[in-house]
Amino acid sequence: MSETYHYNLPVCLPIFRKYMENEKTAILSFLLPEEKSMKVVPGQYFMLWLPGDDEIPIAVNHYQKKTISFAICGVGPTSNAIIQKEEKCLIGLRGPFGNGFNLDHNKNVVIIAGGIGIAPLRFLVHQLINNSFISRKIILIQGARTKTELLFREEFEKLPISTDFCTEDGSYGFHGLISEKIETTLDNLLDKPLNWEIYTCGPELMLKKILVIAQEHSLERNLQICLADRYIRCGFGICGSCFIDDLGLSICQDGPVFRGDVIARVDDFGKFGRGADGSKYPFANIGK
Amino acid sequence: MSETYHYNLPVCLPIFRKYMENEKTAILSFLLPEEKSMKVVPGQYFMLWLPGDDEIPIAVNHYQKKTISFAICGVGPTSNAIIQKEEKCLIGLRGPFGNGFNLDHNKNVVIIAGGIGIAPLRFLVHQLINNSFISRKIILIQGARTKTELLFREEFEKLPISTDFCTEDGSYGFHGLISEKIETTLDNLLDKPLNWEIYTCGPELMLKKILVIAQEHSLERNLQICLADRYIRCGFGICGSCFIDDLGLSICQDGPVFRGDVIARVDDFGKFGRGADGSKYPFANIGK
Amino acid sequence: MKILKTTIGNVEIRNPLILASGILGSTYSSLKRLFHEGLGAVTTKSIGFKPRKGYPNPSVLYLPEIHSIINAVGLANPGCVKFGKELQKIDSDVKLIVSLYASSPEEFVSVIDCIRRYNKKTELLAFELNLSCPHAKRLGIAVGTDPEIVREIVKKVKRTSRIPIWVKLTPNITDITKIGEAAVSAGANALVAINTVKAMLIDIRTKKPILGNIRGGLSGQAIKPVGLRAIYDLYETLGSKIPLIGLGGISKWEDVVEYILAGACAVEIGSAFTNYSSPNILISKLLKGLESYLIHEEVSLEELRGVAHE
Amino acid sequence: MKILKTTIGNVEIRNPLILASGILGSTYSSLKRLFHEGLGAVTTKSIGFKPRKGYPNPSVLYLPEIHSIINAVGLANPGCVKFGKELQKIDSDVKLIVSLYASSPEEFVSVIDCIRRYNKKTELLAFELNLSCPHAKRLGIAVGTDPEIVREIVKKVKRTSRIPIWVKLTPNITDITKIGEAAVSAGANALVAINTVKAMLIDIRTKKPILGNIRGGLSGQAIKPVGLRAIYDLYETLGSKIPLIGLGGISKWEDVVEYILAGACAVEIGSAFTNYSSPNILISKLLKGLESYLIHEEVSLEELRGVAHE
Ligand SMILES: Cc1cc2nc3c(=O)[nH]c(=O)nc-3n(C[C@H](O)[C@H](O)[C@H](O)COP(=O)(O)OP(=O)(O)OC[C@H]3O[C@@H](n4cnc5c(N)ncnc54)[C@H](O)[C@@H]3O)c2cc1C
Ligand SMILES: Cc1cc2nc3c(=O)[nH]c(=O)nc-3n(C[C@H](O)[C@H](O)[C@H](O)COP(=O)(O)OP(=O)(O)OC[C@H]3O[C@@H](n4cnc5c(N)ncnc54)[C@H](O)[C@@H]3O)c2cc1C
Ligand SMILES: Cc1cc2nc3c(=O)[nH]c(=O)nc-3n(C[C@H](O)[C@H](O)[C@H](O)COP(=O)(O)O)c2cc1C
Ligand SMILES: Cc1cc2nc3c(=O)[nH]c(=O)nc-3n(C[C@H](O)[C@H](O)[C@H](O)COP(=O)(O)O)c2cc1C
Ligand code: FES
Ligand code: FES
Repeated sequence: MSETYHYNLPVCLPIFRKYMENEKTAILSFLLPEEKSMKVVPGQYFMLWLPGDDEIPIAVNHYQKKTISFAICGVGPTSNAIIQKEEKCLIGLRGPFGNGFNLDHNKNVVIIAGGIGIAPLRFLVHQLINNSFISRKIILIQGARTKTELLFREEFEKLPISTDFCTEDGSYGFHGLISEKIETTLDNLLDKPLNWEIYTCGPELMLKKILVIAQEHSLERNLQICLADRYIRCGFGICGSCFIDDLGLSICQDGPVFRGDVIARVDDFGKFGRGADGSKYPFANIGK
Repeated sequence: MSETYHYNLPVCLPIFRKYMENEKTAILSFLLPEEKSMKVVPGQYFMLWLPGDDEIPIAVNHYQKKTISFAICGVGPTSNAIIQKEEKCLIGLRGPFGNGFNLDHNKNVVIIAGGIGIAPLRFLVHQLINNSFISRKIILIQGARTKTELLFREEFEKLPISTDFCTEDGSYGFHGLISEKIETTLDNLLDKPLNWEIYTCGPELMLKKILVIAQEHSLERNLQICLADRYIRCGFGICGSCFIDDLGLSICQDGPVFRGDVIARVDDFGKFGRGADGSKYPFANIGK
Repeated sequence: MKILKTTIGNVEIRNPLILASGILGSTYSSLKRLFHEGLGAVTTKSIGFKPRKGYPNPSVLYLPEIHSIINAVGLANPGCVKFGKELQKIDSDVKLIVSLYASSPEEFVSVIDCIRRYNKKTELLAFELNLSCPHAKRLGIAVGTDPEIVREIVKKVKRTSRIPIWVKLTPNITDITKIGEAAVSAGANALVAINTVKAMLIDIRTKKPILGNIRGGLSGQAIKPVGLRAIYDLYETLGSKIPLIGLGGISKWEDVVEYILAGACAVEIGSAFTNYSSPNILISKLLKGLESYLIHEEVSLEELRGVAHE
Repeated sequence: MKILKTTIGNVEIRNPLILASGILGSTYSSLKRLFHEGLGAVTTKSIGFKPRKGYPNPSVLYLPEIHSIINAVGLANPGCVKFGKELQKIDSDVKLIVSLYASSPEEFVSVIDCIRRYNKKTELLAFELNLSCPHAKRLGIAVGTDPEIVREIVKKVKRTSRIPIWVKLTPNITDITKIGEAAVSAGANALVAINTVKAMLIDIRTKKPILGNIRGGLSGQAIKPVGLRAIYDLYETLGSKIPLIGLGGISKWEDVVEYILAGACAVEIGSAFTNYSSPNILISKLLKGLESYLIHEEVSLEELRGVAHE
């Protein structure tokens, strides 16, 4: 970690560009000042510090040359305070942290995003398109509550990928839950299932359903799940705040991306989170 | 300093070989345990720690492959305690420290050693013989009180160099002080004086005389003087114990080797030393 | 690796390496994992009477230049009721030390009672008292900086618990041996030193302290010479009768040896787990190095203890 | 570099960087050189009443992993008579602080009187009182750890000397602000913090402590977060009226800024000179960095002071 170029302490940079994707989601971008460019893998995250307030984990949403972007959805005090900041405001960046997605294969790809779970997957989509020397199918299945929450939809529709949208209120695309959509899509698509790699991020209850579906298709080893509903403190695997039962793996360093076969052995997956005080709370009771 | 391979803390090694060159001078050698070999320049020194006692600066007397040797003359409590140690005893080595001799030229060479001042010059002689791709004259003028103090004399007599010995009691070679010897030698030898590089180490009063002679021949810039009569504490230029007036240079890091033109500007040279308490004492009053 | 067997008072563990409190050990799974990856014993995060969220983030930062960590976690913990229950899930072969904090003697007793009530299953090696909490009645002073309070805490706690009581000392004090003496005179079964060293960081762009709590504590390689000296001083004052557990900046097997030579029977490891993809890499490096040293020097751990004082 | 001008109480120096006591400054030539290489002022090695050889070597060791030094020089110095004379050789343009140590208020007064008697020539910026010496009458306690003794020392010394009195504080204490308050209430003109942190090292082959004196003090990058916190705490307790001079581990211009934001008016630099072939390389890096920062942030040093408390 210390060998490669990496921010161990928050580096405070002015917000370079800001726009709202919808009324509660802001895209913030920053110019990294260094000479050399930082190595960042999709699925990795930064700790974003709002000086004098708090610090929260946010996935890298886009990174090219020296511009790094984050998509932040206001759900609580800190995320809401950050999205209210304007250009030139200083935000601290600490990272990148965590184990990102593995892109080292030639398979076709299904990407499944639920709500703000699209944040790390946007970076993934662009990396898959730009860094592939092979031609492969990329299918993006994106779900949200309503049309305005289908973040980056117009951008995706212009990319050389198949897109498939669904909304809970039917305001765009398929009318229903993303898990219903996936089931049928996978059934139809996966003629040679092992030729497919599946990437997903979203609410943990959704991820849990996707794991079950993948298991039914014996595809759990082809499934890469990014957890993003969890409390992170240190980011580098030392404080123990983010460890998940029963395997005793950390989200912050061993994750946030796990293979389906590993996450299948995690009792807490989709069931319990742990708050800042380390006590468990059931996922079912809270909704984003 | 920290980049290259270097002992910052004393590394305790067993004495590998020990023999007495005369009744008060021991040659101790050690095997360095590391894989890579350490870069050591003649004139550089180590701090030799006698655990539980004290630590003193000692020039590198020989270094080849992984064997490093020191010639230690018993003059006070610590040096006497060290020369009484036997093989397998642990001695701490910290270093190499200091600015060594510059060997980066093709000139002929005069080496002038007084007493234990031969210690760093033995390593220099071997380096000059082994690492020269050119043929050049090497003249060694070695002086001591008496024959037994002409350390390594038999070894030098076998080397492809001219040797010239003198003793104060006339027991070997020229009968008289080394400074008298040098004056005539230089007068005779130095037909093209700028083709000669002069190296010297020994009691500071002798070095002072050599500087004067060199200045008379306008050779002070060709003169490299190694000081070895001084109190050293840290070895890396931080504690201030070894700074010399009036230039404010350190012996331990800027030295112990200085060019004649630099040392000529040092008021204290050949006049005053500083003890462990930082107070000055005149060199004239003490003799080794 | 029989030669690594270590005795701390009446308890025996398979090797002298113990997980330090607050590092990785917030959950039953991570404690279990760390033990199974080779440590001699594991210490939990410090547990208090009530749940505590701790301080806002950033609260744990790595300082690569000095291989150290600055933290102000602020004793985040789920409280003794929930944690007592959680402990039941740990297999009984795991050698477990429960770290506790409180701001008065009475509260320490309550936390111990509570843990014992909710955790009937797991046998504990010891309770480790973290005395860094501010004192309930005497504003602004940490309980661990006043010998009188320490004596009272240890006395009360000893009356409650038959499980050995280890007292963890802070280095942020004029004379650590005074607190050590107080704890021992009151019946402490072992002393643990050191906790983190008072520290802080400021961001020069926003001109604000970086830690959510402003102030924090330094751990890791920077404090090794500090912890070592604490153990040396404690051993010199208290002699070999009271077991000492050394910690602070241990990252190499050589550090473990230094602590034992200074007077420790065992050591705890914390910040050094930073930058290891898996804890067992560090643990096995330490154990192997230690074992070879003992074989090479033909000496046992017990014989090695305190030798630097000879 | 006018913007680097710094005021400490009533004295003004060209920039806020001061040489720390015990680093390089044992001789008139090195003090002169360090000033001419760009520092705002230079502090001498601590001088006592009688000459002192200090402890046996090794007494100063570099720890590269943490860019730090451990030392137990033991206040080696030629005594106030010889050193007073030596000071006369320093040109009067050199801004000089003389550091002193003693083990009682009376002895401090004697050392000051002696320095003034033998050095009629050089005007001093201040006397810096190093309070790390063991107390003459109260065995084993350093004079700087007891607020009463500190108050007495400063009072006596202030009566003797019209030259400003700076008091240098040790971090090896439960509450550094108590000593700071005592010094200020007795009339100290500035506080300097911190001195080295208690530490030691052991050699695992010979199994002996490495420092000649066994125990020593840690300085350098490892203690930067510790010194920074001391200044922050002092500023918070004492406010902006009393000048604070920060030191401990400063090696980059960013560190200087952190100390000023924490509440320092000026800083001292010690261990950071390690590994520089010439001190001016470090000094000019620090000055340039500091200057660009002030220009970029459009702020003066005075405005910057203590901003981290806002
Ligand atoms: C690896 C990773 C990557 C992430 N990437 C992104 C991203 O790219 N974009 C993004 O918008 N978000 C992302 N998140 C989520 C983001 O970090 C959180 O939304 C943020 O921390 C919320 O902080 P807050 O202070 O605003 O709200 P908080 O008050 O901390 O909580 C937000 C929500 O979490 C629930 N919650 C938290 N703790 C508890 C508890 N103890 N009991 C019950 N409910 C609880 C609450 O219901 C609340 O609605 C990511 C998270 C992780 C772990
Ligand atoms: C760079 C360097 C390289 C060296 N290389 C060698 C070497 O290769 N071999 C070798 O034998 N020696 C070498 N020396 C000298 C060696 O370091 C000393 O002889 C040694 O430190 C003496 O230590 P001691 O404890 O034995 O005696 P000490 O008691 O320290 O003193 C030895 C002698 O120095 C004189 N002296 C010291 N301090 C004072 C004082 N304050 N007032 C008056 N007189 C004083 C005394 O007269 C005494 O005879 C070197 C020194 C230096 C600086
Ligand atoms: C993130 C973090 C959290 C800590 N939490 C606790 C704690 O809850 N209780 C405690 O007694 N010590 C705690 N400590 C201190 C450690 O147990 C240990 O005393 C200190 O880190 C020094 O050891 P090290 O240098 O090996 O890390 C914590 C340290 C860190 C870095
Ligand atoms: C070798 C050495 C000698 C020192 N001698 C003294 C001294 O005589 N008087 C004093 O007040 N401080 C002395 N100090 C402490 C420094 O002045 C300073 O407080 C400490 O080193 C922290 O600063 P730094 O981290 O920049 O070195 C000494 C430090 C070192 C490393
Ligand atoms: S957040 Fe600290 S271990 Fe993961
Ligand atoms: S011996 Fe310390 S500066 Fe030279």
